[in-house]
Amino acid sequence: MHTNIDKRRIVRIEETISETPTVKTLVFKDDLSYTAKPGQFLMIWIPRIEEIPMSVMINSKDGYAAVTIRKSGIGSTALFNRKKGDLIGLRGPYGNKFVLKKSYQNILIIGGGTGLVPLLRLASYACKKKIKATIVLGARTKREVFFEKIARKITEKSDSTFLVCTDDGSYGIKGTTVSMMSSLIRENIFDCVFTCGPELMMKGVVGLATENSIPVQASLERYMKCGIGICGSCCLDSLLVCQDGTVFNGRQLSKILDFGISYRDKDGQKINYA
Amino acid sequence: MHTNIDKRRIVRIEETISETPTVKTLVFKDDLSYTAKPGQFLMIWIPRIEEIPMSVMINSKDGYAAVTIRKSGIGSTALFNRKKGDLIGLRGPYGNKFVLKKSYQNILIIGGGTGLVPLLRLASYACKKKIKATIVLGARTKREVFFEKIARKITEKSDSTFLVCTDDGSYGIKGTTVSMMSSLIRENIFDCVFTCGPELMMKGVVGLATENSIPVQASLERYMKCGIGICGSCCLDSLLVCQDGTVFNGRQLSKILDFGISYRDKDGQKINYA
Amino acid sequence: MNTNDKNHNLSVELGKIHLRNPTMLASGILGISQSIFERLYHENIGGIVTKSISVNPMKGYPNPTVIPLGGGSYLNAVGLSNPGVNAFSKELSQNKTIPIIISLVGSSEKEFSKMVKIFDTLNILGYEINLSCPHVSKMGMEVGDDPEAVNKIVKTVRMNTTNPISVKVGVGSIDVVELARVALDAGANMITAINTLRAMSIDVETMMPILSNRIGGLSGNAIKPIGIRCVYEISKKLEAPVIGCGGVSSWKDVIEYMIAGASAVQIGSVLGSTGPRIFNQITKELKNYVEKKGLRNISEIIGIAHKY
Amino acid sequence: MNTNDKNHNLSVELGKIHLRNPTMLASGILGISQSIFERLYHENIGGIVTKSISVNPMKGYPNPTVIPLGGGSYLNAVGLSNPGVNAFSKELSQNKTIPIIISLVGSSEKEFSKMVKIFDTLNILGYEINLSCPHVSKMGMEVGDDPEAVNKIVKTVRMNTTNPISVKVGVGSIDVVELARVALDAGANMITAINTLRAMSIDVETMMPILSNRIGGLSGNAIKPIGIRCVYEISKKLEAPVIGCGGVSSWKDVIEYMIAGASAVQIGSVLGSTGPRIFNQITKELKNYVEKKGLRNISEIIGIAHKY
Ligand SMILES: Cc1cc2nc3c(=O)[nH]c(=O)nc-3n(C[C@H](O)[C@H](O)[C@H](O)COP(=O)(O)OP(=O)(O)OC[C@H]3O[C@@H](n4cnc5c(N)ncnc54)[C@H](O)[C@@H]3O)c2cc1C
Ligand SMILES: Cc1cc2nc3c(=O)[nH]c(=O)nc-3n(C[C@H](O)[C@H](O)[C@H](O)COP(=O)(O)OP(=O)(O)OC[C@H]3O[C@@H](n4cnc5c(N)ncnc54)[C@H](O)[C@@H]3O)c2cc1C
Ligand SMILES: Cc1cc2nc3c(=O)[nH]c(=O)nc-3n(C[C@H](O)[C@H](O)[C@H](O)COP(=O)(O)O)c2cc1C
Ligand SMILES: Cc1cc2nc3c(=O)[nH]c(=O)nc-3n(C[C@H](O)[C@H](O)[C@H](O)COP(=O)(O)O)c2cc1C
Ligand code: FES
Ligand code: FES
Repeated sequence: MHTNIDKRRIVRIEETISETPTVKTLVFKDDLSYTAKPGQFLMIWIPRIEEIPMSVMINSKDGYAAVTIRKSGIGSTALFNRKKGDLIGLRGPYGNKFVLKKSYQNILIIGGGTGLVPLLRLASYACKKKIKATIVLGARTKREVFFEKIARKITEKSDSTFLVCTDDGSYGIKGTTVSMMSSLIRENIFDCVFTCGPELMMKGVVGLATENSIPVQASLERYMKCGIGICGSCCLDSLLVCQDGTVFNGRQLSKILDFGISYRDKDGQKINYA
Repeated sequence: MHTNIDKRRIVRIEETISETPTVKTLVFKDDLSYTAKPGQFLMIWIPRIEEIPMSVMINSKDGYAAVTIRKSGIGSTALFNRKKGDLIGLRGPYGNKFVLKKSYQNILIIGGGTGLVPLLRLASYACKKKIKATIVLGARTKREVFFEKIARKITEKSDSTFLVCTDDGSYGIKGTTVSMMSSLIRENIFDCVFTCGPELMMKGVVGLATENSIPVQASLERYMKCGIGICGSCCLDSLLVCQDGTVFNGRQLSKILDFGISYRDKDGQKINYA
Repeated sequence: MNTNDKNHNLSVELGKIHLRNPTMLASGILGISQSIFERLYHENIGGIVTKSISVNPMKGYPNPTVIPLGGGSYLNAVGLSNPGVNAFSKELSQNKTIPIIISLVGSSEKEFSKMVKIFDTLNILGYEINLSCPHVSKMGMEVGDDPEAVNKIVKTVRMNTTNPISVKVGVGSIDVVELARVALDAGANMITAINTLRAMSIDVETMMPILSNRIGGLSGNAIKPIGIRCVYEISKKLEAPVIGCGGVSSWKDVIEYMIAGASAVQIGSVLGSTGPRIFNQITKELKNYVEKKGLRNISEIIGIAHKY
Repeated sequence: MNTNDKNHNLSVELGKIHLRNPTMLASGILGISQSIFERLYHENIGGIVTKSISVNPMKGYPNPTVIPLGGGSYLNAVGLSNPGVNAFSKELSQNKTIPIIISLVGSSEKEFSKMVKIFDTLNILGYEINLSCPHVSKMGMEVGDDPEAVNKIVKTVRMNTTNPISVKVGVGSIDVVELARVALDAGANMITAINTLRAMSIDVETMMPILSNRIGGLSGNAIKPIGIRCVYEISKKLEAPVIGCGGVSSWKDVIEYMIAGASAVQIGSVLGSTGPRIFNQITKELKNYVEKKGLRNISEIIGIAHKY
């Protein structure tokens, strides 16, 4: 077992799971990733192509972990296309984590897309700790729903629940995650809301939680080069997403002017969210 | 407490003890030296002047150690002249150690001059372990006898004995260490002989022990630069005195062609002992 | 300067530049955001050098661009990614009190003069010219290896500003003292030494170079003894403030650089293991040191090793 | 070469020199005693480079001459202490089978030709010319920084021997690839890269430089990424065997150097923590590697990183 998270490990992809036509999970053996905390991420090296941050996905086998990739640009597509037996490099896990306070009994977990990756790890921990979790998975449409099986498996032997909603109503409940949350918080008292997904979705979730005085934690994404607090590319106001985050609480988020408004491009210029 | 022996510690000289007009003991606080094993040495830095190897001398205070210097050339004279409150640097302790086997019950310790330094540490360990030690201190003449008090203190509450011999008979028994040893081994059965001092004296001691099939261990000196097995200046045939030694046993010594014959100068040329 | 200051004076002077303490942020480290600069200032930093800025925005190289090598050493080939002079002058436009030095990089005299004209309208302390980035062609080291180019660029910047100028030198293909001499002769006020050293890391399993650019710059612990040597040599031979840089990770390293001849010290890679609070911590420890040694001001130790 | 060797072939060829495996002793490490060379040979070393020898015996600098810096890095300024050509040729006079390369250092062409004439009568594999010792004036680096001097010295040695010649280059004040090119053009057969880098360490407590010579050469872990880069660049641009050196402490480092383009690898500082048995250990591990990777000979991986 490696004790230095910075040390690059070269691992073999042992299994690939196709989640949707554009989302794939790659399973590998790595002790450090296996014990990653929910919210932590790896820097994944696709040799001679890219290195990109990826949240650590849970895997049921001891000593194993995974990443779930949505194919997008050069790096993520190259990773998406890796096959069983291919080699990739890892360093990390880096970053802080979602905090499950001892007092929590009933939590709400809201995720969109691959944002569910760290949340499933969180949900699995919560269920093991006998915390009741309501997990909401939001997607635009049925084709984009994935992780349903694994989420059901996590929740099945607990009093937790798993809900799916789609914007177009093609699967699960019709509505956005924010509208789902709206109705859930009317009927339940949650100790904390946890969210990860598209930033504008998180902005809505955080806003609603704050208005209703519910503690909230969100895992954010920014462009990352180093992943360890050196290069500054992930800066979000005065915070570094890689080192101070990726998980921020409602109090921190309320002070971050850029949250849901703008991010920095590869050259460090600020770009507004559409 | 420093755990890395290579790390240079700067220590203050807390006490100086004049042993003879040309031999002085400097006491300082250093945990690593305090726990040095008998036979180990320090590299002592006299800032901007020299760095020289010195055996670790015992000191009665917890956490303290000392070095005992015979003034000779530039480095040792500068060290000799250091006063209470002055700073010196240390690294080490380095080297292997005298081995006290569990089976040993009766040992002979033969030292000359500052060669007694590692032997006193050994004697002190032996007495604590209830091994009977006969300590012989050899000197040319009365003025050169030192460490008597400390040796008596080590042996006083045990059945060990301390003997002094001088070549000219001006103090203690008249005779050389080798002639003393000769008569001692006739009357006693020693499990092992330990020696440190001038190389020609050790050559005699080792020779006599070997002839009489008594196990023997000798701590040797050679010119040292690095003290850690890099520079090669301390080489003695194929052995490195700093890393493989300074303590060698009779079997090793019998194969070392240079033992008692020649040493290497600062430039690496072989010089024969006078 | 109040030498009776009970808090022990850590302030240092770099020619016309006054810093409240000798700790500075090295260029390229967290250096593109005014909010981060403010956070660092709250962490008691003495001065801040921004990321090297070019006329046009630069995306830099694909990742991997930064590799932790272990043991506190790092390899990077970021490719000078930066938002460019316009976006960056906007970023700093609200700056009032943060002691900022802008690092400049470019490939022609014209580029430098253009940037200086724009940045000179801001509240800044001065400039650092990066002539020593070891892994971007036609910028950085290739310029830094050509004394004539160095002379021209420094002269151009000098003609366009009255702000203090530091030139950052590295260990490359010309002698570091010579390079510093050329820079000072051309009008620089001080020298920053050193930048990263050209280096490389190859993965044994895949047999492939790790950095996308293959070759990058070595920083952190590994290069400290080289940085100390350069500061010692430059400060011994030339008359100008020297800013030490390379492998500083504790107050002891700051002191070692100052004893070697540095008037201030830049800190970079170590933030990868400590975060920004390292500045607060080191400043506190420097205060203890000054107190213990009974110094009136920390600058009393600058270059003291030259005596021995 | 028997490629069907069940023991997996670790042998490498450096031009005319055949080594049973790519591990070599770096110059200056334990390198003045035939008995030690024999011990190292029993530890399965591939080849041995002696300490740099000069015409006259040299005492070198006073101690401290070697400083362990921690983290596997070292600083030294031994001052090229050596017994001189006469004593050393006597030392090696009985050598029959130990694969020895003699390192030469000098300040004039005459000195080199004198030494080569004497050493050529011994059983040796060849010479390494040390043009890169960073801390002895008028020998080593100051010569190495002057391409004209390098050209003359190498030509002189070439004229006086038919034995293979390697030139050891360092990172100093001229580009390492250029220096290597000059050496090869003048008749060298191969290049050793790299020597130590000029560096310094100052004690914070006493404020004094530690080495008696103040400035010395950095070796060990710290310099490995720089050595890898130099080997990569030299082997990519020039057609000659390159011997890698700098910071090797495990079989992985040997492989990394070979992938970068080295045909053999010298090992030095690490002996300070492992002793001579490191050669036996690394050789065993290299065998495992060759087996695991299914190579017929380890030399198949030389320079493979150039493909990427
Ligand atoms: C902490 C963290 C965790 C993440 N977890 C996951 C995950 O589990 N699954 C998943 O599919 N994606 C995840 N991402 C996003 C993922 O890193 C990017 O989608 C990926 O880097 C895109 O690479 P590319 O070369 O394909 O993109 P490009 O074509 O280069 O760019 C496409 C988009 O991806 C973003 N991007 C590119 N490179 C990076 C980078 N180095 N860091 C951050 N964003 C980048 C760009 O900002 C751009 O918006 C995570 C990002 C972060 C910061
Ligand atoms: C393992 C070891 C333990 C020692 N322990 C003691 C001790 O406890 N007390 C004591 O007084 N002496 C001890 N010595 C000897 C001591 O190191 C030398 O007397 C001292 O280094 C002389 O330094 P100098 O500058 O005064 O000598 P110089 O004037 O330079 O030379 C005088 C003599 O000292 C020897 N010498 C010089 N430098 C060194 C060096 N770096 N390493 C070894 N020998 C050197 C020379 O070979 C020469 O014969 C020990 C030596 C070794 C190797
Ligand atoms: C990720 C990274 C980016 C850097 N970018 C720049 C840069 O843009 N301009 C510059 O002059 N130096 C740059 N450097 C070099 C640093 O400013 C500094 O000289 C070097 O890292 C040595 O200091 P350190 O050991 O404290 O990191 C960069 C260093 C790192 C690690
Ligand atoms: C104590 C010491 C002495 C050295 N003496 C020489 C020398 O005489 N000639 C030489 O070419 N290199 C000399 N070197 C440099 C080494 O041969 C080698 O190039 C350098 O140490 C880097 O390798 P390493 O990191 O494995 O030690 C010496 C290095 C050390 C540490
Ligand atoms: S990714 Fe480099 S500081 Fe966060
Ligand atoms: S003193 Fe350097 S090898 Fe022993």
